[in-house]
Amino acid sequence: MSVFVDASTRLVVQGITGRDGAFHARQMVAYGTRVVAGVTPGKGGQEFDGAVPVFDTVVEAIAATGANTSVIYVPARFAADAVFEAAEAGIRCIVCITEGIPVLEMTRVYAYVKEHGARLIGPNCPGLITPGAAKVGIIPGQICSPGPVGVVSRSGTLTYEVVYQLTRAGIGQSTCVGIGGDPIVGTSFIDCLAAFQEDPATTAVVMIGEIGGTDEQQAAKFVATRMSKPVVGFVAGRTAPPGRRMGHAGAIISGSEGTAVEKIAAFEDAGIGVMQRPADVVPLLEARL
Amino acid sequence: MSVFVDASTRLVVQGITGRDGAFHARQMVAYGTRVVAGVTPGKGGQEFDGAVPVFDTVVEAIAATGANTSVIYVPARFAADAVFEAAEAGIRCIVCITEGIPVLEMTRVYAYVKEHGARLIGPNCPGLITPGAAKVGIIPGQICSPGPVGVVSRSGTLTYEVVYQLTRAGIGQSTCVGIGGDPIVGTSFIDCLAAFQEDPATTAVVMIGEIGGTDEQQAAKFVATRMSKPVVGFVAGRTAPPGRRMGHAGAIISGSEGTAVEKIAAFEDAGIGVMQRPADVVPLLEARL
Amino acid sequence: MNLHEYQARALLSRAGIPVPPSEVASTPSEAKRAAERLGASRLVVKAQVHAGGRGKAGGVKLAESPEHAAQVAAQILGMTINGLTVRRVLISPAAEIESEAYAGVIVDRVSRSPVLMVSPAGGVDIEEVAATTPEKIFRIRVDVRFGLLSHQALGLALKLFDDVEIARSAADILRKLYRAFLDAGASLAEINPLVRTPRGEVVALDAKIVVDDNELERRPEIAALRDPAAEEPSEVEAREANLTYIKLDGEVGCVVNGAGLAMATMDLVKYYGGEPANFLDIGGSSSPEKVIGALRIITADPHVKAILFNIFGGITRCDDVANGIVAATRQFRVERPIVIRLTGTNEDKALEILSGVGMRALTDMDAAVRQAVALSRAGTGA
Amino acid sequence: MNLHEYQARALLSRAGIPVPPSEVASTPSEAKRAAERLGASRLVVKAQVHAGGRGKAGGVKLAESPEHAAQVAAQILGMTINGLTVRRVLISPAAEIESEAYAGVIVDRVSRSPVLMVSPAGGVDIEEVAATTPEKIFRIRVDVRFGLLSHQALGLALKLFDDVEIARSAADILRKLYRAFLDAGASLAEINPLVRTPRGEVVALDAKIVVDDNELERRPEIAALRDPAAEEPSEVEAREANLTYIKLDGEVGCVVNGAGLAMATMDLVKYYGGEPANFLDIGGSSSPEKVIGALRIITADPHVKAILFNIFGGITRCDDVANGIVAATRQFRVERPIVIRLTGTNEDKALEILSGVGMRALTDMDAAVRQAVALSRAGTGA
Repeated sequence: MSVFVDASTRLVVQGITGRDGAFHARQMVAYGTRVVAGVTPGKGGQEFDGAVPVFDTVVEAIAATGANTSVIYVPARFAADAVFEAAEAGIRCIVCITEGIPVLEMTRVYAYVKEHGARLIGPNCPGLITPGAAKVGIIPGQICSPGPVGVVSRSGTLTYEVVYQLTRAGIGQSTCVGIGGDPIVGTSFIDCLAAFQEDPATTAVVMIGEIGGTDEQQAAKFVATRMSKPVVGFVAGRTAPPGRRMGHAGAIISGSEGTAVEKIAAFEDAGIGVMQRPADVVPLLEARL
Repeated sequence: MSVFVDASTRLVVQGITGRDGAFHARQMVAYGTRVVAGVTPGKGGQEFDGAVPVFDTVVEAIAATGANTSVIYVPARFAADAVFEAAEAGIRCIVCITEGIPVLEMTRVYAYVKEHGARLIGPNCPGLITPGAAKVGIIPGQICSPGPVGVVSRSGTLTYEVVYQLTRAGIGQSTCVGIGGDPIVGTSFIDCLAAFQEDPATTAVVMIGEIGGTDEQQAAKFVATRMSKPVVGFVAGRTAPPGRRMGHAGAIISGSEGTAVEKIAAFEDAGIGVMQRPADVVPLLEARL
Repeated sequence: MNLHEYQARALLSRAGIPVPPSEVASTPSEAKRAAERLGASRLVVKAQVHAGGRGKAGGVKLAESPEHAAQVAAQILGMTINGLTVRRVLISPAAEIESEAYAGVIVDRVSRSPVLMVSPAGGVDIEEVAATTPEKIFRIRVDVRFGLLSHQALGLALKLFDDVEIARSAADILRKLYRAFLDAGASLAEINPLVRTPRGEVVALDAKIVVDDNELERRPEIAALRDPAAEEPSEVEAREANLTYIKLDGEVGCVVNGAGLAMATMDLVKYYGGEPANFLDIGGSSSPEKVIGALRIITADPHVKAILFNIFGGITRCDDVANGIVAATRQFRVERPIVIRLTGTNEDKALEILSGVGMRALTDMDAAVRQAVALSRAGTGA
Repeated sequence: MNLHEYQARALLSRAGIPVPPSEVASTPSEAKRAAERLGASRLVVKAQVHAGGRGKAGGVKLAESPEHAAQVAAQILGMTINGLTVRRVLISPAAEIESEAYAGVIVDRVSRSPVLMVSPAGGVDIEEVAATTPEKIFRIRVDVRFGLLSHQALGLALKLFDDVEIARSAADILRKLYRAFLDAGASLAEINPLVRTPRGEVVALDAKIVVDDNELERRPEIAALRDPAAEEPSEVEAREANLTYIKLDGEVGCVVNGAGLAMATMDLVKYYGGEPANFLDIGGSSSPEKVIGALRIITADPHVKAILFNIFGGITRCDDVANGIVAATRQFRVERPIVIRLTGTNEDKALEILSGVGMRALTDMDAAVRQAVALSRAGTGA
């Protein structure tokens, strides 16, 4: 078991003929993900790597291949439209890797996706992986291993760091979800925590937050009131100055809101095991598993 | 019984302090409609005619009076917003008398009203009346009488003409609904026909259409397939030239679409008794009641 | 309100749609100078009137030189198409055409949404395409809450052009067409034909925009495009008097309150063997002034043999109408028999006012129409 | 991207919001001439820097004459506020103020919508109002599918002003503020104070707009408002090299791939008793050029005592980073110890490249950070 993606995932890659799309499509195929289709307007009828049919539109891809999940690698100025298209076509889980979508554009995208009953993960995220079953996005497969720990994070390489620590310590993962570093993302910490709480294969959760916004604070409340599984957490950006965008568009302390201090306090109040440094994940989890 | 408005109607008049609003508010009160509130921004706290409290907003009016229905008499450039406000505030039945709302504005208004689960009647309509119970709009109460015939019409005075013929012949009405003469209206013929079909107090229906659009044609199909009650119908505009807006914004033959001939043919196909002239309503109905 | 082709082209061009250069001329010599400025070896000269079928009516001609342009402009200017006199021509270089498509946006009454339609069968009447080869028309409903989405525009454009680069150009035009449609407050905006040139460009060769009259108040720059010279003078006069009036060719002048009743009255005139001379709605809250204005316009129509009032008093007060009739007959000579039907609000007062000047009124619509028809056939009886 | 007050005022003014006249000056004599042109007896001279608390820092002064304006401009120009040098002042007539309100639009992350906020307690820091008297803040979530509706704007405006006519003026400003917010691609647009004058006018006395950096590509006219002179030069250089770099005051220069890992690395420096000199993300698909650029910027910071690489290879290839480090050390003298942590994609190749030039690398993040901190404290060790 796992959350959001698994062996039943039938993936369409939007932007499969682009540089990033092609590279990661191959990585996903190599990992064993069922990449059933690609979409690039104007390239319909071609085959990617002689194996994956390419379509002009997501509607056509779904009709021909039964795709139920999409991953988006198109440039920022086309990415919002790619999400619109996937949602309109009926994709249930849309993973948007692309960074740089304007946040006002995302307000419309989010409303649209919600109306269509789809799940959006990202944008500006590394995607997600259910080790041994399906990798959708760019998380390196070799650092993951199957197991009982759910991982959810706003970050990319920091997630890899934590997952790497887990795998080296022999602690496998049920699903690792990168929810993205933008101010508006389709799937929040709470959405993932709720899914992990429901998932029988997950017995504990690692949550990796950062400065900016209040998603971690709300997640902490959710953990305190709605979760029975143990959670350990990290917050990046204790040393970040206020008012500066720390790489991620969403990683910014606005006025006095969104500091690491307040997030860590919320974690502690909620009984979440707080990692002082990434390496703490192993002892904290081992104490709880 | 009746459709859409009855003795349980608690009415708020939007634009009650305007010339038209004030005039018709008095008429409605005189008819016995429960006019519980008025709304005019900036006039909150006043009383209309010493009897009806006036509020700045519809939200306040509902909170204080339990209004469930609204009627709008504000000028065209404020009317769409008045509908938005009523729908957002939770009014269930919104009757917009105002003429002159741009049709593109109405596309947004319609979407909004629908999302909020409200019913919009109009715009550019005379409103509706359940004789003896409630009058919402501008239909002259004295020409109506209670009885078993439902009347639905795109017109104002033409409806009065038909209702007048009925009343003179001793045939009363359950509810008379003027759905409005604009290309986009909140409530269609079909919506009203369905309501009359369900209404135990209605035993027959008079439908008064006109040139423009295909609402009558669709209504005819509905009558043929979904209605057991007899329907008689009229279509105004047999002599209207194509391409001209005949007073009502919606009364226009576009290309070859929307002619009286095709509508009458649809009525005949559906077994609707076709009135050649308004006065035919009485014999046609009498043959069916 | 219909815009002229040249006005619609200007709006599309301002929206960023590629539209070939063109000029407007109202005399042959202007046409010649325009042709010289355009500097093309082949030109098209097109009548600017609010009428379809200009080509078949001889209102569109080719010219091979500026002098020739002046000649054909002289033929077209002053021509009457669908009863409308041509006062301006549009002159444009003749385009090289590889294929002709159609693109249009309308407001769809059923879905209560704008609908974007395209067809690879352009350059002909789209209604004809819809009737004969409906499979060649592709349409999408636009959700106004989100607007026309890029992939939707591209999806339609790919129905027109296989080449994805050309389809992208067309999709861009579709998005701009939709934008122009919204910005103009239009109920229809179309490009027909949308042409692909041999060089792979996509351009709008002809444009039609119909503006929703209800938008004009908040769009003065669009309202300013109205060309009263292109309309029936009596209709211009009526609009200025706040009356809704449409001139027809019959003999029974109709003055009615309410659009539906006005149509029903015209229909009943026809039913009883007469011909209505007009549609005229004096509106809901009528004043005596409106009645006077209505009578002035109707009496100015020499075809009118009898005048029929059909007033159902609701908000309209019958006494107001009666006062208007009396005042009008004092101000000018009507010289045509008037049949008056009045019922409803203040009916009694109205009858009193009318009988005070020796006029009678009926209360039954059928009786009044029958009488007016009979009078119109009898010529100038009384 | 932060806009200067004068830029934000211009955008609001273009959106139709009443903004008092003002001019920008970068010398005292320009300030004098500007004051003369404005022709007011009392003027406000305001520092134009991207910093809050300008008033408290002495960056806002009153002047009673053009000469006086020149004097206070001379005091303000060149002043340093929050580490930023004042290069321009804004000069505006001192407004007559009857009451001060606040109006702002932000993007709310929780509701994923723009939120419009107003408060009758304007002219002070809105965060302070929120903290001390939250009941004085009124807000509505704007449904982007329908936009800010008129009754919503009026409803908020009535929280600011009892008089309905004044509230209507304010509602109009709120609608235009929302429009300007959208048009600028802003993540924040605020008017503070929104002033009511004794004559009952409502005007925007100060304006702040923060633009979403992701909007700049499609809004060149907004991107052109960027003022590199108002930014840290090393950050400007980094942006031009496509690096995300933020200068801090510590001694450990950090080069990391990924924003989250970069922050975690800085935090770990601090955890082990050091101080990070910067945030620096070389991004996902790093090239050797980016590494060279990063090293160039960090070595230019005289406070840096040790340089720490923390690379977790995913898309980033460790060998690319190693090649970049080697190439950089050949191009210029780094003169600071470098601690390298590399793991993931092509880690083995990277170690080979580095050992080829006598450099070592670690695979453990904690070990690397501890070592870098120790080196930064030892001064220029090796």
